[in-house]
Amino acid sequence: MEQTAIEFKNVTKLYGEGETKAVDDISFEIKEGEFITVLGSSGSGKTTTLKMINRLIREDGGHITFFGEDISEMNEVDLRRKIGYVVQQIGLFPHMTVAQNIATVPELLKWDKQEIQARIKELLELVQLDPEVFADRKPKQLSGGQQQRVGVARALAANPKVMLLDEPFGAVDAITRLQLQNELQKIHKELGDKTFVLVTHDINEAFKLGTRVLIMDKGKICQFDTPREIMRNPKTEFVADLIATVKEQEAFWSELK
Amino acid sequence: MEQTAIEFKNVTKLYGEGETKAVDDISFEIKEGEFITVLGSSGSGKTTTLKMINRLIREDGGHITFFGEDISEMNEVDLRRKIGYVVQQIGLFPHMTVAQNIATVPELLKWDKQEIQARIKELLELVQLDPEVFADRKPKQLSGGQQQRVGVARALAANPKVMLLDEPFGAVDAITRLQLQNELQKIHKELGDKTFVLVTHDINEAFKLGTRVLIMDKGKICQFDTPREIMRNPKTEFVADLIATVKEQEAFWSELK
Amino acid sequence: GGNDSSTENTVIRVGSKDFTENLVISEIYALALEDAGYDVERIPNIASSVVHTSITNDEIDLYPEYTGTGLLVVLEMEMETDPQKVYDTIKAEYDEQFDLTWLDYAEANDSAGLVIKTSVAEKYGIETVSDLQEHASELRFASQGEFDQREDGLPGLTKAYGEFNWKSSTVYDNSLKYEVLKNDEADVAPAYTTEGQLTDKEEFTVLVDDKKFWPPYNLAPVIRNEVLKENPDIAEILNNISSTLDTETVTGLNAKVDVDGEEYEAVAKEYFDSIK
Amino acid sequence: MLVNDILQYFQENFSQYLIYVYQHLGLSIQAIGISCLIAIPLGYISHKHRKLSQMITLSSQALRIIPSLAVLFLLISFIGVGRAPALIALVLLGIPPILVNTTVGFLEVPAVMIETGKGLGMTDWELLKRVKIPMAFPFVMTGVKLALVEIISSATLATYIGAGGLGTLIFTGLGLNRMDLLLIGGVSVAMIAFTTSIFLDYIIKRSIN
Amino acid sequence: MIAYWNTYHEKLLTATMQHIELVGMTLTIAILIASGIIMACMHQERVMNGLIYLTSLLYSIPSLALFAILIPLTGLGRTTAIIVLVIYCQYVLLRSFSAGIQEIDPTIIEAAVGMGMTRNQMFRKIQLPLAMSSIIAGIRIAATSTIGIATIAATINAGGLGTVLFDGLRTFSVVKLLWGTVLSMLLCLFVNVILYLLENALRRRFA
Ligand SMILES: Nc1ncnc2c1ncn2[C@@H]1O[C@H](COP(=O)(O)OP(=O)(O)OP(=O)(O)O)[C@@H](O)[C@H]1O
Ligand SMILES: Nc1ncnc2c1ncn2[C@@H]1O[C@H](COP(=O)(O)OP(=O)(O)OP(=O)(O)O)[C@@H](O)[C@H]1O
Ligand SMILES: [Mg+2]
Ligand SMILES: [Mg+2]
Repeated sequence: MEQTAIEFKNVTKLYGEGETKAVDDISFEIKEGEFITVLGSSGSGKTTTLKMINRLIREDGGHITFFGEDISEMNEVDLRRKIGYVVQQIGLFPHMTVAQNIATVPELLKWDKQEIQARIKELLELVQLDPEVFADRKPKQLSGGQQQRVGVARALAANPKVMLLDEPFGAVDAITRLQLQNELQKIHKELGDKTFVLVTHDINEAFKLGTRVLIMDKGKICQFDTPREIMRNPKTEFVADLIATVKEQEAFWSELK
Repeated sequence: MEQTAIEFKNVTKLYGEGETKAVDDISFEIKEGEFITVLGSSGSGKTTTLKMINRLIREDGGHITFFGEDISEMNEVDLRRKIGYVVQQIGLFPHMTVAQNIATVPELLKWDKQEIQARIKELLELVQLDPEVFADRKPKQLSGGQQQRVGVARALAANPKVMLLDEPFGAVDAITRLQLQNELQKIHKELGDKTFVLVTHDINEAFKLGTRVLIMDKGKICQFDTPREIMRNPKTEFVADLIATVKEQEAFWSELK
Repeated sequence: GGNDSSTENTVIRVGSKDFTENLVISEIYALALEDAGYDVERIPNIASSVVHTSITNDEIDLYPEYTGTGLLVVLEMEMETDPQKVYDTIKAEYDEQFDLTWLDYAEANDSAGLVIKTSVAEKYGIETVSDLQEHASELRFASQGEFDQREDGLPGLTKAYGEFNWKSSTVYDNSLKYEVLKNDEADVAPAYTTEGQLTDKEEFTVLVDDKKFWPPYNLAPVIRNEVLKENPDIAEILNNISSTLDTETVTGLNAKVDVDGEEYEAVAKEYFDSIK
Repeated sequence: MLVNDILQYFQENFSQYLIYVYQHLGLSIQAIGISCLIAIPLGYISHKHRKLSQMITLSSQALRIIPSLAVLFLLISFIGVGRAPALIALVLLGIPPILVNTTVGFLEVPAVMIETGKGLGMTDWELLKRVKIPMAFPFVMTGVKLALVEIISSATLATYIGAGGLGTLIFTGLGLNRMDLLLIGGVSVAMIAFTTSIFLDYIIKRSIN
Repeated sequence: MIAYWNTYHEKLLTATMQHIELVGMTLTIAILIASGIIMACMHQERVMNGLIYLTSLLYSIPSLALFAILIPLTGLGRTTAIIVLVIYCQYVLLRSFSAGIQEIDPTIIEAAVGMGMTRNQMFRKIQLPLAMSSIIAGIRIAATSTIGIATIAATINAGGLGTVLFDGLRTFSVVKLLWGTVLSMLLCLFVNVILYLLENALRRRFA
């Protein structure tokens, strides 16, 4: 049976003196192996939600569980090592080579040297970068798309059960982006049991990648369902508006045919 | 009859010691009043092509004409004052107010004070910003979308015949972007005889806005035609791939219905 | 204060070297000239090494100099120990070579010498420079950079007394040497025999120059001939001052500044008022 | 003439010259070492506490408007003469630039980098060792360079208060109006400052690439 | 300390005036030279950066050493002092002037060129106003360090507050040392206040 990977129960996050509710009493459940996309406009609370999963941000109310265990009772370093994390600005360490970046977590875990080397090679191949060419480059010698691939490889290095991705393709051009989306989808399928949670404000991306899409607005969840279900039954006005723009775009393309 | 606004004849641009051909022997013609979009992935030579039109970059081979006149024989300051220019990072002058930014070129041209005031008001209304509210603000007091609108207004100030726009919506979020695209299209239609050349790597944007789309890859022109024609007869493999991803996306959406 | 109504509106530029005694004496000269109705411009604190160049370049008109310095440093002539002979020699040479006049010299003799901590002197029984040379390897020397290089410093001393193999030798600014000795960071230092601190005999002892190495350093004004010709009464004014200055007096003046911490201008004024 | 004087000086006093160089370098290196030991940890601590870092910036700015000559001289009145006060004065002059740059260096480590490090499961110590220190290093070194330049410079003045070094040659040269000594002293100190500067620039450049 | 002031304020004021003259002349000359260099090399970034590196090396040379090297050429006194101080200022001024200009977002420059501004117009309307605060900051630093280094110029007979400090050392007088220190600090603060007012005035004019 499918296991619950992540669960939010009435989670709230306040900022300032409690004036801003970045995340407002949300509850949802993510199963192992799902590819969840979180969609919403700027400031809707997507990043806050994501970072509460690996405890980069602490919730102010409610409970979050990770494979059944309450994360507030786990050692946070251990928790994070079980979670891969990729951010928009990529966050590759500029003073390390590609190989050293990827090796970061395995080294923290004190893997054997040869094992680490093998893993680096395997991962670079997975993200379609030739290890011979790229292993010893510094991040700034890579294009945006290549950096993003290394970021994904690094996050995958220690075989985490869950991958968190915060607008991972925000910094690359639209055409490369389409390519990276396809690759990521392929990786998710190949790896089978990994749970992906990806934040984006691109509707196409959210609906294309997500097995389920979590739509947020002003700190609340508008709808959390499969793309098909959302298209058919938008639950709030906000979701309906979103769907409308997509339809407009679609109409435009079919007109061109 | 339609006049030729811009023509490239076998234009080449080299970088470094000639190793990089940023633009490789391209020729094309743009008529007055067209809305041309230039589409291509990062590094394909779009910006280089655009900047050669207002001589921010000099060609290394070939000829460029502006309304029949070879631009290498024109005074470059005069040429630029006939061309509006908007860049992705917007480039508003941070030490000037919105009104002063818009007034820049009219002042260089020594327009009469009252004329300038009237023009500022007219333009702010055109880009849907209330002059009362925005004229005296500094750029940093505006949101990204508002800044972008001011950038367009500033470029239009002296009634240029041609507008060059380099990824004008690169810095704003996806939802605001749709809005700005619609506004820009409206402005182009209202102004009638102005020629727009807009660089983008977003396929949706390129096909939605362009009366014709110029697709570039590795410094060469892959295809230059109406969106409809490109969709029907992609000329190169690169274009075919692009169209395929669009079709895939479209198929995906209609499948959801 | 200036004397603007004076018919003779010549301004006399009085220079001085950059240490206490020279500052005090030159200030006394200046006060005396002002008292006689001259306008005076003071140009104090000229590095010792360039003061002679200043006067030959017409940047100052007069300053207090030492006969020994004129002989050894400026004229680079042979050593001579008789004060009058030294004076006669340099007076003639200066007049001929530089168009400068040495006015009468004072009895005050600010000779170079070596100072030792009294306690150390007693411990080793050192009274003369010869004694010192024998014990040099047990003693720490607080030098000033110049002393190690000057002909009337260590090099000359070595020729006269033999090698000084100091236990250690460190360079300090001249003004710090008594502090250094007091703080027991050194035992011996070069000294000028009129320095104010030397009045404290319990602390410091000046060694006897038993081989008569150092020439006399009598204090006297050096003045440009041109200025003297135009204002011949200056000679008398300054000679009157010099006649009052003996070694003890000058040492006392120095002590007021360097030991009691008074300002040199104040000390000069007080002294001038007392002899006027 | 001057060339002959200089050659002659070297022939007669070469070992003395080497002692001056040794003293100058020794004093400077010792001072920079102590400055680093004090300022780098302090800089690290102060980057974590806003108040402290403001105070430090403010007081080091205040210190900057005191001429280093005055610092050196004033110190004798309180701790006397010799090598120790010279060392203290030089350390005092060396601390502010290192402190300020270390603080800035750690503050400038981009938040994304820290967040990423944490997100990857680094402990505080691992984060410091693998991310913060390497990324702050060029800044710290820039501070060290500024401090060293200041120290080498002021070590020349420290001769006044009995610290030895190449300043001795310059003072003696000034006192005796001896151009050869002035040039030997001046050029030697200049060369030392020059090479140190170039060497540290090289280290900083290398750590960036 | 007060008593000392009451008796000798004239002497202290003379030293201060000399110091102001020294610093004032230095800054005036240095700013003129730096502006000239910037105008001439503004568009050759390579040359500019090379010059800045060169001056940074000169800046690392202790002032006393530079004095020593220059004395055989230009002698003791104010001329030498001013030459050395001007050399030091060049690094600070060039670096801040050029940083001010080079740090301007290149898209802003591009936008200005794209709008058809001539070099001259761009300099006046865009580069100068945007670089202003950096330029003033540079002048402030240059002034502060010149006031400090100028005290050392007393060793070569250039006068100024250094004479008070050396006098204090010579006579072992804390009062004099303190007065020398305090006066140079006051001078620093005074210059800073003036530059602050200047900056505000300029900012109001340009913005
Ligand atoms: N550290 C913070 N302090 C105060 N307010 C914050 C902080 N971080 C986020 N916020 C606020 O919380 C709300 C949610 O922010 P969050 O970063 O989660 O949005 P987001 O959906 O990720 O937006 P974006 O698409 O711009 O990244 C916003 O209103 C934001 O201004
Ligand atoms: N100043 C330059 N010096 C050297 N190479 C350059 C320079 N400017 C551009 N290039 C190179 O020329 C090629 C084309 O660049 P261009 O900026 O025209 O691409 P683009 O299509 O606008 O890309 P993007 O979408 O990233 O803006 C690229 O390979 C780029 O690296
Ligand atoms: Mg976010
Ligand atoms: Mg581009």
